[in-house]
Amino acid sequence: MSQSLDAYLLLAAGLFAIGTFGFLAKRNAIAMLMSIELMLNAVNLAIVAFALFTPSLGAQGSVIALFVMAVAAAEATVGLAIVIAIYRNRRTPLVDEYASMRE
Amino acid sequence: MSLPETMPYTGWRWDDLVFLALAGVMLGSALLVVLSRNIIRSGLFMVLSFLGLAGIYALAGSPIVAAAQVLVYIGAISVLILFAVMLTQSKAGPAALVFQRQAWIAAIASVVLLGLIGASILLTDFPAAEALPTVHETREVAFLIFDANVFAFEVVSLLLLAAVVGGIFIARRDESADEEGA
Amino acid sequence: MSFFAEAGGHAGHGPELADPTAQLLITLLMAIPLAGFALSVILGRRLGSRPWVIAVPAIIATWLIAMFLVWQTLFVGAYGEYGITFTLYEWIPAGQFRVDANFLMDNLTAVMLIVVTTIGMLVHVYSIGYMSHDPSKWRFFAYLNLFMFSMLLLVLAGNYLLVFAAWELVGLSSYLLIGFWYHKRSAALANKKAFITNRVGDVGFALGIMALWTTVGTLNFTEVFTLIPEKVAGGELGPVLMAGICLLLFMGAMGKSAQFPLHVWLPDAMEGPTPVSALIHAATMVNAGVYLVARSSPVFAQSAGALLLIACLGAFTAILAASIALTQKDIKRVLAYSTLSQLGYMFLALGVGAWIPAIFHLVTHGFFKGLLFLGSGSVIHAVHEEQDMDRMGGLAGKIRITHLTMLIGTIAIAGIPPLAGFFSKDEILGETFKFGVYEQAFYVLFVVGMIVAGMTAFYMWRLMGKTFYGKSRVDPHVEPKIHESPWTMTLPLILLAIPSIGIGLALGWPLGDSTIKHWLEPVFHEAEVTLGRELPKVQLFGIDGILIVIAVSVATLGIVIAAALFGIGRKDGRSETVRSLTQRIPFGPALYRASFNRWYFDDLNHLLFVRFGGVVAESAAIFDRAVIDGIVNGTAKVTQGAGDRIRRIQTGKVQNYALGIAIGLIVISIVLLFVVTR
Amino acid sequence: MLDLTGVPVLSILLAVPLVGAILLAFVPGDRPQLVRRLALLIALVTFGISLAAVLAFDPAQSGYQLRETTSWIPFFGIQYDLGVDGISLVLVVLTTLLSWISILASFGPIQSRVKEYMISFLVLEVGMLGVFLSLDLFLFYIFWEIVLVPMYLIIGIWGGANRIYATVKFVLYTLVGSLLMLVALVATAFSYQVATGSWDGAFSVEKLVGFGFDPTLQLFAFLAFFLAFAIKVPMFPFHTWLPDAHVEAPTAGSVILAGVLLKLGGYGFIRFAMPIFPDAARDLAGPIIVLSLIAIIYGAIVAIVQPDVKKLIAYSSVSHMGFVTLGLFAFQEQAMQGAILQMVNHGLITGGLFLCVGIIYERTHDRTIAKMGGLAAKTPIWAAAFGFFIMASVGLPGLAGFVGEFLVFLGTFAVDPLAAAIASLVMVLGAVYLLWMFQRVAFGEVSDFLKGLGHHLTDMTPTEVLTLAPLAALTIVMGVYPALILDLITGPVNELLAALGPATTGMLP
Repeated sequence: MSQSLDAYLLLAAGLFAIGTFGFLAKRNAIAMLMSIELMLNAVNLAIVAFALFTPSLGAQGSVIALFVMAVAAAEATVGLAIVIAIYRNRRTPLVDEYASMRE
Repeated sequence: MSLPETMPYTGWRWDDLVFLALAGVMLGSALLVVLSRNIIRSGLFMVLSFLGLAGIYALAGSPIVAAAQVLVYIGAISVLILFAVMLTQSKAGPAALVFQRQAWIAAIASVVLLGLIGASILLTDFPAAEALPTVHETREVAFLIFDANVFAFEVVSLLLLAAVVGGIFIARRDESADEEGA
Repeated sequence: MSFFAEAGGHAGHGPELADPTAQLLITLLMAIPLAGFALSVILGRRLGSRPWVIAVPAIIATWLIAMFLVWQTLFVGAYGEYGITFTLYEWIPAGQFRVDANFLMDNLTAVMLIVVTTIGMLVHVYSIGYMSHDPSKWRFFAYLNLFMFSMLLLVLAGNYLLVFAAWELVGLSSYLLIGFWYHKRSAALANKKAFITNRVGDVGFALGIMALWTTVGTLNFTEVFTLIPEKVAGGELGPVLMAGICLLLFMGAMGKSAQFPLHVWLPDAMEGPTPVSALIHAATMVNAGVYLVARSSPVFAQSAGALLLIACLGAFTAILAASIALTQKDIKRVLAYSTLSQLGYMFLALGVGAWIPAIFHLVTHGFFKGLLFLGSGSVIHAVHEEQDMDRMGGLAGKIRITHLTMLIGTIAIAGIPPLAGFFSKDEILGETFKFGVYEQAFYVLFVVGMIVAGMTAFYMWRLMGKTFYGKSRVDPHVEPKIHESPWTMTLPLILLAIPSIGIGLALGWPLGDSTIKHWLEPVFHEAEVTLGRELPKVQLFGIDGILIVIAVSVATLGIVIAAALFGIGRKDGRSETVRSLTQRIPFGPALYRASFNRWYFDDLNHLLFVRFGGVVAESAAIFDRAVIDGIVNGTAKVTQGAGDRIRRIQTGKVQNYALGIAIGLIVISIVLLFVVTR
Repeated sequence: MLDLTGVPVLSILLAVPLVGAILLAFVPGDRPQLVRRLALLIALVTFGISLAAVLAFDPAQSGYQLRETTSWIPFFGIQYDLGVDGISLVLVVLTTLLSWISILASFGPIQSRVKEYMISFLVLEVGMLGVFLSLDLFLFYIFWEIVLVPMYLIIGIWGGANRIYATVKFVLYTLVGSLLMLVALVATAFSYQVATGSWDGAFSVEKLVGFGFDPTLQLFAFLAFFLAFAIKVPMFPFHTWLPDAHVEAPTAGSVILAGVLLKLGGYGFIRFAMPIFPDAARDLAGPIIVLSLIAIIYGAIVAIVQPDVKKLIAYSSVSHMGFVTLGLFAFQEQAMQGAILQMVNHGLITGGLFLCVGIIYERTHDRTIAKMGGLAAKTPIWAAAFGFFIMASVGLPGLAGFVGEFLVFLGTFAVDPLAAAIASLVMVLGAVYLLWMFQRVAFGEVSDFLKGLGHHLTDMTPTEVLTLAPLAALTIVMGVYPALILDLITGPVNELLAALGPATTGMLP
């Protein structure tokens, strides 16, 4: 099982689906960010898995995964900064009250 | 030092067992992340989920990625998120307000999505060899990062720098506004 | 240069290439006034109280050069029978359409130069005195120089497009000068009217030029004049097309020379300072149309029909303007309508093919009309800017020089021998009559011409009588201050009086073999041959003598009647008699009112173009806003309305959108997985 | 002749304002004077480079020069392909000239967000230059859209009271056209690929010209291109965005809008729509000429009664740009030369007019004709300058407007005298609306409104004179010696006519 690509991919799919649900369902902006992290991890897992079962790729998969992590870190930084900035203005972390982009 | 290749009685390989265990931990805690009504608890479960994933990486033969996972996700991002939680959680919202009204649609959509991805995974005949994953040498990864992909690496470092600066800029207290307030 | 090759090809007929000295002189002739204009504008106010220090010497220099060139051309014959030509540079090189800045100096140009530069120079000198009190007179002198430049360019230009350019520049100069006192609303309206009316004519002129180019492929005078007859002879150019080209060109002439129905601008142009009126009416602008038709004589000669129309229009303008001049009260307006009338004569002459008399009349008219206008300016100056003749009278003794010179001008324009007007007018009428052999309608035109001659004498003496003779009706406050103008104003009057007396005799004698005929014969020879209207030998004791006697009697009669009615010497006019006479004639009062109101042309124009045109423009603007823009905005509204309803879906919540994306993704994936791949 | 072999002049031409804009972003915004001067310097350098390009250009040679070609998106054969011929060179110089003049003219009027304004302007310059320089349809399209953004900002931020309405209208109008153009552009490239089996050159102007597309494709693609360009020109009945945009735009925005942006449409016809789809262009020439004639006359008539000076000039632009389309679709040498000349001249003259209006608006904060009067007495230099450009706009010979206009008339006359006769009516109408406006603004008694301004109503400052002087000088030069431009465009025009095939006589139905 640990030698089957499908297993890894299914695992990634599960993680991704959970992340999707979280992103769509949670009201708290930070919870949404967490969900995004979950989804990113799912993708990362998929990348690593593909790399493992494609010998010609060698260590490339790991490298890509590392890059994704770096970018994710950047994303988290900015995302959280935005949440904090909005929170400071609106005094709430709940996204459905951030509706001034409506008009 | 010499454990049998397979588990007694079941004939399962140890690896598989570990894999299953880790996967279970990871998925379970991930579910708890999204289902938990307490945001702090969500954060902690997320750490657990990341830990499980790191284990899977290690198991799959990518120790570097596993290490990075621990360092970056658990060490940096999770902490960051927890800090953010603490900064914004002055008044804990009522429990009823954790989920959107569309949560049940989202749940269905997620399940369908899972089904779809799963189906496509199972239906696809991947050409990759079903060989045992090989452990990649750290050395090889280093060469790839600092030699072949050094430009991308530099770009990423710039990106991180920009993110840090940007983060500070965005989250910075508007001093003039503060003075007005004071 | 194809131009010269062509010119050389018709050896003996085309002009020669100018030598360097002549080139330089011709260039200078235009460059000096232009430079004068530029300098005056640049220095502007810094010229102080004597802003004419640039403009007037510049014009005097121009005059000297012009006189030298005239002498070379007409008296020495240094430039041959057909004149000289040269190209300054290539103006518009647009593929097959090439127009050079080239110039033609032949006998016709020389004659024009005499009029333009001499009168122009005298007007400049006169303006020193006349404008001495105006605060922004530097502007005036600058404009005058520009005017001179434009006019010189016009008469020297060697192709139609350059004439057109000068044509428009003349229009600009007149615009600037008529509106010189721009703070006066009437002046601002008049200069606009002048420019726009001229533009109407220019449209025709421009189209005529285009038609010429499309038919002969060139615009150079010399080439056009050889190619057009060739094409007509070769049958490539039908009579209709030919008449079309002629009439289009003539439209331009109508505008500049103020022929009916484009005559409305000229009387209004009186709003400018009087020297401007003199310049426009006598020396420059209005002569341009006559010059153009005369210059294009080989073209016009190809279309007898167009010429007949020109003659009729000329005669009609002559009598129309004369009838208006009979009743005007404003001294300058009388002169303005008199100009119109005299221009009508010139076109009558051109139309019957009497090219030389037309130009002759242009010359003589230039001098005596310049004299009359400057004289009227002197009168107006004397009575403190009063222009109404009902508030003048009895000025003869107070401003003697002005009176005397104006008397000369009046007799000259009336056509009493041996003053200038007689010779030219008589030639026009004579040739009209004699060409009746070829075209019956000319007899009618001759009769009209005679009537106009009588009317001219009448209204001119009316002007003299009302202004100079009888009792004074001048404002008592002004009365003691009446004074003769300074020498800068009277000198030009005297200098203009001399040619008004003598130029007719000098150029027009002996009849039938005159100097001007010798000068202009080469220019018009071709046109005369084409028209084939041969002038019988002058019979002083035959038909010509009779015509002269008739003409002189008619003129004398006009003067006598006018003198009886409006006074002579100390004898006062009999205004009661005039009134009762008017009452007794059938429709008298109505006719009087119509004449006084200029046959209501201005009102008609106002109604047609200002009122009706305004309504059209206004409705177009409303149409633009309401319909065209309305459709656009309507589309926008509909879209917006639809968007407004659809917008309900847009909650503004990111997660709603994200869910939408997710569902969309799922649907697409399902379709791809289970529908497309199957 | 300047030898610039090996120097990527055109890329430098694009890079200077772009880099300049980026540099400006780093200049502190609280030093507006520095920002202004830097922007002016950048624009002047760009102008200098464009002059160098002129010197390096050899009018005797045919085809495109100063070529720079680099593969960009090789899969679709899209290239970074720059080059100029006489037509684009002239327009490039016009662009760089008007850009620095506009920037200089903005020194006074623009007081808020100077930095952002100047950056917008420089980016706008990049876009406009790119349109004129691109020889690749895709690249052209990108620059075409780039132009939109800064202009949107310039009108929307620094405009008048009703600026949002105007700028949205401007953008929507233009976008409608350009999106259709994008579709047509892609369709053309596809059909090229289908026909040749290769993407190579599917976006290259040179390859597409004379390719001979299928008539149906030609028709629809041409219509799409036509819409985009006709809106930009703007042709009747797509012109209503122009008066609004002009009225609301700041002075310099109006100058660039009238001076260069409208020319993008005309240029598009010349470079793309007509030569690539010659058959469709020929087939549709009749209706387009009719539309042009309507625009010429209608624009002039509507202009007569406009109460706002800027609106009046905007409608006069509709009328004058009608000559451009008329000249282009007459399919005749002189007419086409005249049309190109008219584009340049209109840029100079209308630029001058808008500058003049802006100068007086600076002082009065009003443009209503009815409130003016007697300005000739109050501000003589201004009145002289305004009168000068009005006369040029009326088409006075010796000034720039005349030659182009006359050549268009002439060429049209050779093809269809009736069309020329109708068009030439504008000689009168143009005089009517411009002179009437000038009379009401400059002549007569000084109006009470102006008297109320007292000594705020000063004559032009040296800086303002400096903005107008080059335009005035060029207006005279182009009128007296049009060969400067005519020599450059004669070759390209003949090539274009050769690509288009012979004219069909009697365009009018």
